[in-house]
Amino acid sequence: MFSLTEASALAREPEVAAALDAVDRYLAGTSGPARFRAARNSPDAVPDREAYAGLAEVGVTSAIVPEEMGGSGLAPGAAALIAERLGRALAREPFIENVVLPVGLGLALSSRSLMDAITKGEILCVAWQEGPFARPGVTPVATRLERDGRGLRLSGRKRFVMGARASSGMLVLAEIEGSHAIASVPPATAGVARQDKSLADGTCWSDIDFDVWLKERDVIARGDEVVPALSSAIDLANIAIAGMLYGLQSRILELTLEYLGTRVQFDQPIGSFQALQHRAVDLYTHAQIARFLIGEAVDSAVRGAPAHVLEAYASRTKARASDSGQRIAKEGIQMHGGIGYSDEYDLGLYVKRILVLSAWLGNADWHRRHLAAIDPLGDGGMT
Amino acid sequence: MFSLTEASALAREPEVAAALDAVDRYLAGTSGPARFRAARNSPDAVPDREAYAGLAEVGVTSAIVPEEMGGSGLAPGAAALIAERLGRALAREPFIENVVLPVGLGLALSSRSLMDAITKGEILCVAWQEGPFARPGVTPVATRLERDGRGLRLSGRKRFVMGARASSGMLVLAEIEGSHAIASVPPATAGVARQDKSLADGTCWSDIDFDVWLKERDVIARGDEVVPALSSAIDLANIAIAGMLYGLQSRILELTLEYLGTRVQFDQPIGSFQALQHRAVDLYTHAQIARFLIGEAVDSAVRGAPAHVLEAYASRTKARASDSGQRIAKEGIQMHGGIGYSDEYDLGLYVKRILVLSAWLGNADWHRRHLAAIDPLGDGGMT
Amino acid sequence: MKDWNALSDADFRTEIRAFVEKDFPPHLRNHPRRIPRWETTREWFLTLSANGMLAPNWPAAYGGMGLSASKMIIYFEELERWGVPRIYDMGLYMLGPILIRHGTDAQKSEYLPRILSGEHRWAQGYSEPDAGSDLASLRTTAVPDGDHYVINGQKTWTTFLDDATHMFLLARTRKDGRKQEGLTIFILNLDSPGVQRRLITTLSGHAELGEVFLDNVRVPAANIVGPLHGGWTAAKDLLEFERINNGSPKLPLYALNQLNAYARARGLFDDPAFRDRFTRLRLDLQDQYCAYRHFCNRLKSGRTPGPEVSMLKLWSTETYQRLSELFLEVAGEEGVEADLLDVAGSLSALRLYYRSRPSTIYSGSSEVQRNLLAKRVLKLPGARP
Amino acid sequence: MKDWNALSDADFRTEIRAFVEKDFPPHLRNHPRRIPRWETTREWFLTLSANGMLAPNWPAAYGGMGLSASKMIIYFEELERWGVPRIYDMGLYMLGPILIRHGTDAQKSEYLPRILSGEHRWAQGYSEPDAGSDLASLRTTAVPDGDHYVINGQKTWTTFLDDATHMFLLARTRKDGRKQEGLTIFILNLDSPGVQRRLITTLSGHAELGEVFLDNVRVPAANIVGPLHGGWTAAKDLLEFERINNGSPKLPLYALNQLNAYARARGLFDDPAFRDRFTRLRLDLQDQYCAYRHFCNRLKSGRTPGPEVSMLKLWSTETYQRLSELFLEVAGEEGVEADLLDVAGSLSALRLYYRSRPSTIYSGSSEVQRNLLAKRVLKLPGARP
Repeated sequence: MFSLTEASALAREPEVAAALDAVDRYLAGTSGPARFRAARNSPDAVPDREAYAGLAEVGVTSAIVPEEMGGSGLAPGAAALIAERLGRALAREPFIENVVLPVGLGLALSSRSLMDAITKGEILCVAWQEGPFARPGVTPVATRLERDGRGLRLSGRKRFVMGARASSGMLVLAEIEGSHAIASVPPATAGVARQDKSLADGTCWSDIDFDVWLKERDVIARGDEVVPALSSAIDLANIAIAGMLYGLQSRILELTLEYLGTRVQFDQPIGSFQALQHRAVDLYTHAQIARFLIGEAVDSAVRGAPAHVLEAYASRTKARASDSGQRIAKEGIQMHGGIGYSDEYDLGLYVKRILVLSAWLGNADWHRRHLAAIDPLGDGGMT
Repeated sequence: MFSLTEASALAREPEVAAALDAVDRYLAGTSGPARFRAARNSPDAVPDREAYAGLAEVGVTSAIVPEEMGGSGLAPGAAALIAERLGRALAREPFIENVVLPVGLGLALSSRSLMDAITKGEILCVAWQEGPFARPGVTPVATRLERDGRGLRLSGRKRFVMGARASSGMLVLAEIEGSHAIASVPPATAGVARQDKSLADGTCWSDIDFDVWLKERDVIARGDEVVPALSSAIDLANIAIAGMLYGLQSRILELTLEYLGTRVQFDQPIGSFQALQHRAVDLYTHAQIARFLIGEAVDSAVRGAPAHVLEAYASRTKARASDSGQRIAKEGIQMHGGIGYSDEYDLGLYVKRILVLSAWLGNADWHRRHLAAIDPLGDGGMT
Repeated sequence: MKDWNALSDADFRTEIRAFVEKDFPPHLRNHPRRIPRWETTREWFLTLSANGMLAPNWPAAYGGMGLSASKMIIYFEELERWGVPRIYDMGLYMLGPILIRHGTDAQKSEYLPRILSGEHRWAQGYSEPDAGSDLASLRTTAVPDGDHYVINGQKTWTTFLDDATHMFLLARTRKDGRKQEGLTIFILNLDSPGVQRRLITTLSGHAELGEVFLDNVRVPAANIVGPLHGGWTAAKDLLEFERINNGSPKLPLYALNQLNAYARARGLFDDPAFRDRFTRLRLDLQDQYCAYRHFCNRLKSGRTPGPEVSMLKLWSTETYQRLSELFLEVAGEEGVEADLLDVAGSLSALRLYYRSRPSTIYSGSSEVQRNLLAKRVLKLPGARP
Repeated sequence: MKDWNALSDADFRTEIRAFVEKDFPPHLRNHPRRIPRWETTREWFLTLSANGMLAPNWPAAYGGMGLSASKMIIYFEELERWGVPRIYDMGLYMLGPILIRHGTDAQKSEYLPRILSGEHRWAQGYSEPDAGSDLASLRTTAVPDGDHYVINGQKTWTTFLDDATHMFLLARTRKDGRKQEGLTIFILNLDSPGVQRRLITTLSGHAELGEVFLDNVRVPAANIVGPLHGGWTAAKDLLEFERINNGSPKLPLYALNQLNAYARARGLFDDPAFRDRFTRLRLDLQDQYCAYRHFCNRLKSGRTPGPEVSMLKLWSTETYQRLSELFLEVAGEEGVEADLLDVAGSLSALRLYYRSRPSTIYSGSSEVQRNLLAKRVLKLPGARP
């Protein structure tokens, strides 16, 4: 009733189905909520690295890497299907930040070296944002790459860098001579100062100050292709976030329906009260609208799909899944009553994860405004 | 449970209570819905004039005219209490347009001659608006009064003039030599072209083209006092409209609660279904918020109250009563099912009246924006 | 018969658009009535029929277009974009599919061609004065008498009654057992002796609904559709078809087009607050397409829409109403003038407000849809009905 | 005792404002905890007490301020505007009024002064694991034994439990008859043998609620408040007091002030779409004042708030939550960082989101309030509870 599988043709392709089964088997061997709870607010990168290693072992890190670059060659949309599974299981695996974003960038740049790094086990993250509500090509880039006698100097401050703590390499967007470049920076380099910020769900992102000297070969891309490539990686990440948000909210909905069926008040299961029934139906309806939309976005996210199509799907799925997720989160707490507000019960972990993922890479409001800007009347999608 | 009386101290003052009793007695002798239905879309002014005469007989036309000007001298806020009664009874009496607006203007201008005209039985209306979403002093006035050898020429087009059809005199806002004036124009004057526009509820307002020659004594006010006086008349009218909207919606709510208690489906009165109960409670809650707010506005609308206080109350009451009215109208139809959508049943008459009164003199959206402009943070009302 | 599905979606759209632009009578655009009378749309109905474009949902074998889900959406879109009014489509979208599924061969050959020719125009006889949302409580009876049944009772809130020639109705053929058992679907010729009609005027001022009084009306037993006493199941099938039809994006798309035209004419898109509200609603509509395609594909693959389809009707009709409410709000004074067409040539906010009201009441009110989903999909305990 | 009501409203406001600005410890402003621990707010509590400004709602005869409705609102406003955190106020707003109304003289002289001195800090023992919304189903029993009662059972979701010294609790003293009959209110010293506490951590990460296990706890019969077996009525009185307290504009005003500070710092008022959303919510709050004043005046005139007061709690808490949701939306990435204070020095969107969640659950969930209004005010048929 709640899985994306029925809503996506891609999910039923044998290779994809096999990959998803592998993810499920892996997740069955872990305990999502308990692990998630244990690692909350840990200042330590070890749990992140172990979780990443888990993904790598089961082939998830190279799932959407093209076969000719050493990966499984699944369509990029499969990332959202994997993310759904991770979301439902409340897995803390850093999939979007350390897999989808860097692989998405590699895909868009057709960068063999980037893919090689990933398939060989490097943990990468992407540092591109300098303030809230940003988008490459829309918000200006203040981080600069400048050449002088000593070499290339990278300076500036990136914010909200998810997955930096565990990473062994950072891909940094910078302005260079009126154009843009992506520089690869090892985190341990002198002149990199990372400040981790604890988030609602107990994960973290980082603000990072750069004042480092790089070599020419550290610049992995430059020129007009950089901004579109990065944008397309972010679009893919947002579709994957939507998948994860969907997995999280479908689990909250299940927990809530279970609770409605078992919790007795006034001598009846509370799920027999019509007012709660109708509200549960509205949550279900919102979830279904998100589900079929995400399914369509997944099926559209094939290699070579036009950038503007993915851009619209990214904003639509992110806006929709954030909205329905927050609605389900809020009502899930309310229908559970006191227990829903307690930290002992797992519900809150899902809720907080939804809050963080909704806000990261543009929240619903931002994406709706973005859609109004790129496709003012919605003609693109409708007629 | 639903009357404004408990929410307003003014309503309990003996003179006001007596006046309201007189209104109730008068209304008990008429049949609001049937009369309203019969006169719908009549192109004829006779029913309007008869209804106005009814108001005059029972003293309503001079209720808020000061005693020293020949009226009953009730506080202006009493207009909203009278309007509530008229609304509940679905009376078609042209109270706001032919009484509150012109009397309000007379009060603000301290104009003895205007009051005399009204107490002597003249039916006046106010023509000030030239386009949608207008406000004197905010939207420019295109109607002009110009002097030349032959006298004063009034030219321009007024729109949405409620109550023009039955009136024996029109008070027209015009620009004159960089300032403003109110001119009194008899409708039958050559050069006045009236086009009546049928409205949702079967009443009408008019677009009026003026190209007429006036005498100096037809200018009843001019200078800096005109715009504030007119604004204050409109503010008073909006508080009265809020009262009428409240009367209409409280009646819809009553009809709906009665229906919930009697209509049987699935072998039970539909009012026993919890989902409908909770929605009915929400309607009740919205009505109560409107009720206590309007009660406070009524009690604040005393002679000499500061203009900015009335301006804020006018926008707050109009926005609130329109919103709750439209909510109750919509849900009233839905909870009645098919019968609520039929024209035979009276519910729709109330609904349509709410639509028209909500839109007239600025709808909820407009008034909220106006509030944001005149009191951006709401500090005025709260701290 | 033309194989429409052989065209690419883009070519199909071009073809439908060209056809509508060329052959649709311009005076019918954005018609003020929710459903114009038969004489008004007859010519257009017959034009569609003559071109084999009347029944997008019927298999080609019965004279339909047999469209795929995506093409069916394009078909509706092109009609809505042009402001094409509703035709007498009850036979097309309701009786047709049920006859194709449950009808006898004789019934199929008798009725299907006459739906396409416009000779028979259908109305639906479900609701009764005391059985609106609670359909199982209906009281109209059909008692056997030789090879006929004698029908007594009253039907109400019947759309298309003004110019209908036939009605398919649900009547009680057995009184014992569960309320839902013992109901049968009959085909009724409305010219039969004992049938009386009364039209009902609605908020919009049009007599667009009606009541039918049935006084010892004799109907041949051959007019039973599906199994005797087994009408409830077929009726529910019918309701699911109806819900997928009501759940199509047609209605909110129509509203969006009207609001869009008005907003452009009035420069409302310059206002960021309006833009935000508009964008939210257009996404509600746009995202509904995905769910609608899912249910259409399900149907094409031979399955019934399933009780889940109620979510589509809820979403569609409530989005439709929200669009009409936003329209009324932004139109201000212009929104409540009773003229039929506004300056932009589109339908006025007021008409749209009226027109959208019954959509959450007819063919199973929103309350009934929510009850159904709670019980049959979410399996919540003790849920009604 | 000062006669506060003799001051004009404006003078009263000036006086309260000056007092708060001068005497409120600045480090407590916009405190990250919904309810800071006793040791944190003790000094401020005692400052209020020493100045006779602790109990705005108590009559002057008992050491309260005896404020009129309008002055009570000003009092709350001035505290909220300054970001003053919640103190240990359960004795002030809940037990105090009920003792003043139902208590014996001995109870009044024993407990009221010790509430004002901070010696006794009160918690409320209503909810139980199987009786949250369904209070009448509670299972904690009190059995007479000489001049004592022996109490067994469990209470949960208890606010203020961390530093409470006393609890007033509802227990079953008779098992036959209607569920609502046979309940009695007891005063319990939490140091009594057989009492165990366990704190519950909430979404906000604070252990702000608790459970109490009662194992053969002996309580003197003199600790019964109101009539034996007659606790339900007094408890309902108490709930009405609680609802008028929860229905005060305090909570949404607090949220509005936080959002306002953030929006100013971020220039959000330049965005018409934000301005529209903000204005809508601030009017929801502003208009609530009128209803609140009405219920306060009713109370002052000697009547109970009546079941209608549930509407105030619904409106207040739901407005509070909507404000927190708008805040979270406009704060974007900044909204989900777990730091306690944002750059504008106000409380973060996240904290406000957490803090506003339980308001629609505690002291009668929104669902229970709606049931109550449906039954007791709208008199709808067969309504629960």
